[in-house]
Amino acid sequence: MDFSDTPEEAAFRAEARAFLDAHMPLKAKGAHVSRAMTPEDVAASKAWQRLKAENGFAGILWPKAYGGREGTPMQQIIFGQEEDRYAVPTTVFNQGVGMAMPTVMSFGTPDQLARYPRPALFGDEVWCQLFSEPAAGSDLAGLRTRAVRDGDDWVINGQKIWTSYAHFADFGMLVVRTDPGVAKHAGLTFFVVDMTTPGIEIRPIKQISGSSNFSEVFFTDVRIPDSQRLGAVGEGWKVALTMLANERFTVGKAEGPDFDDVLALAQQVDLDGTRAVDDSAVRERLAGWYIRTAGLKYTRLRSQTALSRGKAPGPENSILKLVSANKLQEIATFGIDLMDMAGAITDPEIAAMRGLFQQALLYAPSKRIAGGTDEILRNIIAERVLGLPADIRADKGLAFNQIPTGAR
Amino acid sequence: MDFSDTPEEAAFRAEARAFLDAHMPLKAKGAHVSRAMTPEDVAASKAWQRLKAENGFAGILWPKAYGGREGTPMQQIIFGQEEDRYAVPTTVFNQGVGMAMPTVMSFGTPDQLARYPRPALFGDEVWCQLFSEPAAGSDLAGLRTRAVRDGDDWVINGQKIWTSYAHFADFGMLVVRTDPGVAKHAGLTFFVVDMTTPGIEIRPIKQISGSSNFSEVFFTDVRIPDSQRLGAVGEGWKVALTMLANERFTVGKAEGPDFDDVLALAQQVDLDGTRAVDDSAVRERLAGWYIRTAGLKYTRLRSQTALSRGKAPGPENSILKLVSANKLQEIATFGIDLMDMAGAITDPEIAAMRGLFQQALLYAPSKRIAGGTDEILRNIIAERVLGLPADIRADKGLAFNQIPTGAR
Amino acid sequence: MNFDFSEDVGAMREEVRRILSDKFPRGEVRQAVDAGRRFDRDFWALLGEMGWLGVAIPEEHGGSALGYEALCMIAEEVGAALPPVPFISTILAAEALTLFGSDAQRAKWLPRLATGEAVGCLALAGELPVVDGDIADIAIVARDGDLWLVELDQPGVVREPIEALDAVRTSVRLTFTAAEKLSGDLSRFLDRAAILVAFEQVGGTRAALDMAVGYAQERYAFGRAIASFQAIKHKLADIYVALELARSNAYYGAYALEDEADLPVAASAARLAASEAYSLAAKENIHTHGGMGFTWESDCHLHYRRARELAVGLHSSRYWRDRLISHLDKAAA
Amino acid sequence: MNFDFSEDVGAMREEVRRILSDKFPRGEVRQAVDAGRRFDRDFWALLGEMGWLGVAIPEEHGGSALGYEALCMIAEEVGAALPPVPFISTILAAEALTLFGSDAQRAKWLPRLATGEAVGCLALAGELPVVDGDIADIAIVARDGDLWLVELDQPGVVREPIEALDAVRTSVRLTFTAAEKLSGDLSRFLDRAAILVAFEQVGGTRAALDMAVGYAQERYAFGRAIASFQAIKHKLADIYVALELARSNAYYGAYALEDEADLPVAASAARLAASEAYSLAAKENIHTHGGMGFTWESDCHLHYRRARELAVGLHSSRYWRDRLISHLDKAAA
Repeated sequence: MDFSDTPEEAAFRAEARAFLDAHMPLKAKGAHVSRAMTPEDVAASKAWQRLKAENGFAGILWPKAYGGREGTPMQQIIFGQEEDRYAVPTTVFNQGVGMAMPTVMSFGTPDQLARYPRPALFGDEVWCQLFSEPAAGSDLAGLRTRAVRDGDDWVINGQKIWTSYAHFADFGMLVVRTDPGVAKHAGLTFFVVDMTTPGIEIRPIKQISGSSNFSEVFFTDVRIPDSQRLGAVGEGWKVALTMLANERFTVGKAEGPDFDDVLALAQQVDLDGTRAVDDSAVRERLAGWYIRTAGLKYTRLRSQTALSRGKAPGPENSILKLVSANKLQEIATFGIDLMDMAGAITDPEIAAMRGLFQQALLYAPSKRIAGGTDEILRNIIAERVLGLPADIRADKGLAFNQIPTGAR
Repeated sequence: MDFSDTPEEAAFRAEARAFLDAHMPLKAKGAHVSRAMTPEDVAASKAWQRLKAENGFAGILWPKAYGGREGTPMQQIIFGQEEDRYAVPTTVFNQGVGMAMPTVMSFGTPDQLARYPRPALFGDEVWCQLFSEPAAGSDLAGLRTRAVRDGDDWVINGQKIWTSYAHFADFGMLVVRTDPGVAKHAGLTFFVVDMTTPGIEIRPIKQISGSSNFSEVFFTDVRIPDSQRLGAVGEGWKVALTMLANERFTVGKAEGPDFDDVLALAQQVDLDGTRAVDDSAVRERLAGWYIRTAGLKYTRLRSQTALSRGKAPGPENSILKLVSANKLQEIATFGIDLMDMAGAITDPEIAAMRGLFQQALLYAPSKRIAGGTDEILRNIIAERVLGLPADIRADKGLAFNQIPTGAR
Repeated sequence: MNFDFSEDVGAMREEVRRILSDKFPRGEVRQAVDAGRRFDRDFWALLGEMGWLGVAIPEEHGGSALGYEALCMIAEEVGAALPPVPFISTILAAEALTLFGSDAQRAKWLPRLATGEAVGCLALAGELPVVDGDIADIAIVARDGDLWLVELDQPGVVREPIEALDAVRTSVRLTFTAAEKLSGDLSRFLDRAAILVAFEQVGGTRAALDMAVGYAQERYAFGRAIASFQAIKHKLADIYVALELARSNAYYGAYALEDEADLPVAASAARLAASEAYSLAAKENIHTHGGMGFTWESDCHLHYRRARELAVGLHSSRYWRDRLISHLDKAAA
Repeated sequence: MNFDFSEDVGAMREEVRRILSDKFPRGEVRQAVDAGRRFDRDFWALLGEMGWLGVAIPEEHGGSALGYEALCMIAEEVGAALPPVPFISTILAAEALTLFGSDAQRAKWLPRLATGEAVGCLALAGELPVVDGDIADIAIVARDGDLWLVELDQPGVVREPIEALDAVRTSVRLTFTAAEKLSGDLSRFLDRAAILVAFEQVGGTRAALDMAVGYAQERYAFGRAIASFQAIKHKLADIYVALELARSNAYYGAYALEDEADLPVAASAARLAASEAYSLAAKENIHTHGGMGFTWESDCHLHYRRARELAVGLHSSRYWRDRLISHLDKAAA
C-alpha cells in the first residue's frame, strides 16, 4: 500500500494544482453551501467549465476529437481530489459532461456527434435528464410518457419529474414509451430534446425544506424530429441504462454535515459543565460515524485503486450512497438533539454552526431517495454482489398496458 | 385506569395466594434457572400439576366436565401473576393443557374427549407437539411426513423436529401429509399419537450451547389407528392452526437476563473508577431497554384488560416475542462486553452474575426463531394488524408435489 | 385491574377524532399554513366551546374536570391532526397554573384558558425558542429551576418571530421585564408536561404510520403495491411496534398523572419511547412516499418537523435518560 | 497511489485459502473439536514449514520478513477458517518480542515461534482468561501498563483450564512466579494487535456471510429460495456493507502498521468496525439458518462464539471508542 503518487501522477497533480491556483481560491475550512442555484451561479459554472475545457481538465477521459485529454482514470481522480480543495462554482455540467455525452458518444449518429459533445464540454450548453415520472421512480421502466410517430416527427405527451437544472438546461435526455403493447422494457425509445421546443412547460417543485432544486417537466404535443432519436426505436432502455451506468463515475461525496462537523459541534456544546465530546454516549455515536466515514473514504480509495488497475467501477458506489445518506440523516438528527431546546431554531443567524444540522435534517430524506432508494441499493448489493435471486416479478411476461397499477 | 382488583378479583387472588402459600416457597430474588429437564423435574411438575388440578387452579378456563373451574380470563391472569412469584417446578404441561387439549375439545370424538383431557389436566399424561420438520419451519404447511391409509390404520413415515419434552411425553399432536397431489394446505391430516408406538425414534438435538432441549422424532412405518385421527381427513391445517392459536394464551415472559439484571450488572461493574451505571453510554443502552421492558409489560396489561373485557387476544403477542427476543440478545451481548476481557468466561463459578449473560448469548438466537421467526412475526403484524398485502406466493395454485424445493 | 382509558373517554375520542378530521382533512393544515392562516381562531373558539381545553381544569375555574385521561386522549388526537391552534401550549400553561399558581393567578387565568379566550405558551429555554409566543397572552417561564408567570400584554414584552423547524406553529424570541413567581418545582412540571406531550407524539406517530400504510397500499411499482415488498412491510411493522411500545408507556404515564408515586420514571419512559417512535415514523413516512414524500405538497414534512421540535422541546432525550436511570438506580440500590 | 495489497500478497492469498479449505472443509473444525482434537499439531507444523508464522519476523530471527501485508492477509484467512491452531496468539507473542524484546529474548524465542516449534499466548487481563494458555510455551503478560515475558516451562507456573465462549480454543487461568519485563508500551502493542485481530475478524465476517448467503440460496420455503425474500436479501446486503466498511478500515490499519503516524486512530477504527461487522454477521448467520443455525452441527456457533470472544479479547469497544475520540478530539482542537 502506498498513498504517494507515482512520478507521472505527481507531475499531473502539480499541473492541476498550478492551474487551479491560478484561477480559484482555496475553500474556507468548514464552508458548507446549500442553496438554490441563481442565474449568476450558472454563469459562473459555465465560465469555469470553459476554462477547464480550454486547459484540458474538463474531459480528462474524453477523446481528443471532442476536446478531451484522453487521459487516465487516475488523472481524473487526481483532478477531482485537487478541485475539491478549491472554492469552485457549483457545477451544472455533471449530467451533460459526465453522463449525457458519453451516452451520445455510444449511440449518436455522426450528425449528433458533431453537434452535441463539444459545446457541452466547453460550457456552452447545459443538459438535463428527463427519466423519472410520478408513477415511475424506483420502477423507472414503468414510465408512461408517450411518443407517437407522425411523419418525420414524434409527438410527445406526458410528464417527467425530479429534473435538476431544467430551467437552465438547453437540452434534455428523454426516454419515452413508443409501444405500450409490448413488455415494459421493450417499448421505450430515447430522444435528445431541445428544451425550448414549444409544448414544454417547467414547474419547480417545492421541497419539504421550502426551496426548489428540482422541476416537473410537462410535455403537451411536443414535436421532436426523428433525427433527434438516440439509438433505435425500442432500444430506449439500453440507452438509459448506459447513461445511468455513467452516473457511477459522477457520484461525489454527499454534501452537508459529516463527522468533522459533528465532532466540532460536540467540542462546542457544553453538557452540565463538560464538553459534549467528553461524554461517553456522545463518543459512542461519534465513533460509529467515524468508522463509517473512514470506511467510506477507504472504500473509495480501494475503488479508485481498482479503477487505476483497469477494472470497471463496481457496485461499491451503492454502498457509498446507502451509508452516507443514512449517516447524514442520523448526524443531522443527533446534532439537533445535542443542542437541546435550541435545536429547533433553524435561523442561520442564531442556530449553532449556522443551522447546518437543521438544514441537513430537511434535505437528508432526499439523499435516501434520489439516485436509487435505500431499498433499490440493497437489492443491487444483494443481487449483483452477493448473487442472490431477484425479487419475484409481478409484471413478468406482461405487456406494459396489462401491468397492474395502483391509485398513485 | 386502575391497577387495583375488583372485590371478586381480590377474593380470587386471596384464594390463589392461600393455596400457593400452603404448598410452595416464594422465588428467591434474581433467581434464574436454565438447564435441561431431569426425570425428577418431570415428576415434580406432574405432582404440582395434580395439586393445582385438585384445587381448581389448573384448568381455570376449562369446562367442569373435564375437571376445570369454568372461571374467567381475569382469574387465569391473576393466578398466573401469583404463581409467577413462587418457586414452582418448571412445567411440562404448557403444550398439553394449554394447547393440545383445547384443540382436542374443539375437534375430538366422544371417545377422544372421554379419554384425553382429564389425565392431561391432572398431571398424569404429558403431551408434545409434532409439527415442524427439517424442511418445514416458517413454511409449516410445507411438511413432508407422509401418512398412507392401510385398512383401519394409517402408516406414518417421516421426521419431525424441535419437539420439546419428546422423551417425557406420553402423547403427541401430529400433523402429516395424506395427499401430496393437492394444494399444500389441503393435503394435511391431524392425529393423536401414542409416543410408545413402535417405529418412533427420538434423538436429542445438541444445541449451540452444548445442551439439548429439543428432539428430532423419526417415524418409520408407524401404525396409527384411524380412531386417533383428530378432525377430518384433509382438515389437518385447520386443526393445527387451532392449536397454534391457543399458543397465544401460553406465551410467557422470555427467560433470562432482562432490564433488572443488566441494571444490576451496571451497578456492579467499575469503569475507570466509576460505576458503569453512571456512564452516559451505559445509561443510553439501559434507557433503551427499560422503555422496551416497560412497554412490553404495559402492552401485556392492555392485552389482559382487553381479554377481561371479552376480546380475543390479538397479534400483540407477536410484538411481545419480537421485541423481547431481540432485546435478550442485545442485553446478553452488552453484558458480556461490559465485563471487558473477563466477558469471555462462561464458567458460572467465575463469571459475573454466575454466567447469566454468557448463557443467554448462547440461547438467545433460538428465541428469535422458535415460535415464529422475527420475519414471520413482522409479516403477521404487517398483514394482520396493518392490513398490508401478503408476500407474493411462488407456490400459489400448485399441488404440493409441484412446488419448487431447494437443496435443504 | 383496568389498564385502558375509561369507556367514557373512548366514546369522547370518537367525537374528537370526527371533529378534527371534518375540519382538517388531508392537505387542509398545509394549505392553511401556505395561505398564512397560522392560527385558526374559529376552530380554537370551537375547542373552547366543546370544553376540550378545560378537561383538566377544576370546575371552580371554569373547567369540566373530566380528568387527565380525557386530556391525554385529546392531546393524542391533536398530535395526529396538527391543527393550527396553540393547544398543547395552552393546556400546559393551564397545567402549570393549576398546579403552582396562586389563588389570584388561577382565578384570573384558568377560566380564560379553559374557554380559549386566552392562549398560553412555555418559555423553558430562556428567551428562545418560545413556541406560540406570537399569539399567547401568558407565558410560563423557567429560570434557575423555578417557574414564573409572565403576562404578555405588559409594557416591556417583546416578541420577535424566529425561524424554527415546525411548519405550523411560530416560535419567537421573548423578552420581558416583569414576572410573577410560581410556587412549584420545575422538574415535576416537566414530568407532567412530558406525559401530555408524549400523547401528542403518540398521535403524531399514529398519523405518520397511517399515511405511510395508506400510500404503500396505493402506490404500485413493478406491477404490485409497494406494501407487498418486505422491505416496506417490515419497516411499517417496526414502526407499529415502536408505536405500541410508546403508547403503552404513555398509558402508564397517564396513570402516573393521577398517582404520582412513580412519576419521574413513568414520565421519562413515556417521553423517551414517544420521541423515539415519532422520529422513526416521521422519517420513514417520508421515505415510504419516495420522491413524493420529499415534496412540500405531500404533508409528510409536517410530522417530520413536528417530531424533531417535540423531541427537543422539553429537553432532548439525554435529560430524560439521566432522569430515568438515576431513579431506577436509586430504586434498585 | 495504491490502496490495496500487493500483487504478491494477492497470489499468496490464493495459496493460503486453498490450503486452509483443503485441510478444513466445512464441518471439519467442529468434528475436530467434538473429537477432542483441540490442537492440530500436524497442521501447525505445516504452517511453520510454509513460513506463515514468520512473515513479520526479521530474517535474522528465522522469519521471512515478507511483511505485515502478508501477515494481515493470513490472519484474515485464518479468521475465516478457524483452524484449531494457536495462530493469532503466537503471532501476537512474536510481535511483542519483535517490538519490545531484548536481543537475548528475541534470539531465544523468535526462531522457535517462526517455525511453530514454540507457541505463544497473551495474558492481558490478569490471570484469566488466557486463550491458548494450555498449549503455549511463552506468555506475554500485561500488568500495570507494562508488558512481561513469562516462560511457561518454569516451576511455579500453573495453568487451569476454564470454561469460556470459544468452541475451538481453550482458555486457562494462568499463575506464575517469575517474569521478565519487556521494554515497550502496552497501548502501542494493543494498537498493533488490534489491527491484526481486525483482519481475523474481517475473515470471520466474510466466512459467516458466505455461509448465510449459501444457505439462503439453497433453503426453500413457500416454494422459493429464502434468499429471494427482501427480509433476507437486505439483511445480507447490510452485512456485506458492514464487511466492506470493516475491510476498508482494516486496510488502513495495515498501512498504519508500517507508518505509525496515525496508528491509534487507524487501530481503533479498524477494531471497532471489525468487531461490529463480525458480531452482526455471526448472529445473523445463525438467524438466516433458522432452527438449523441453532444446532451444534450447523457450525454457525463457531463464528458466533469467536466473534464475541474476539470482541472482548483486547478490551471491548468502550476502550477503543475512548482511544479513537480522544485522538480525533486532540487532532481537531
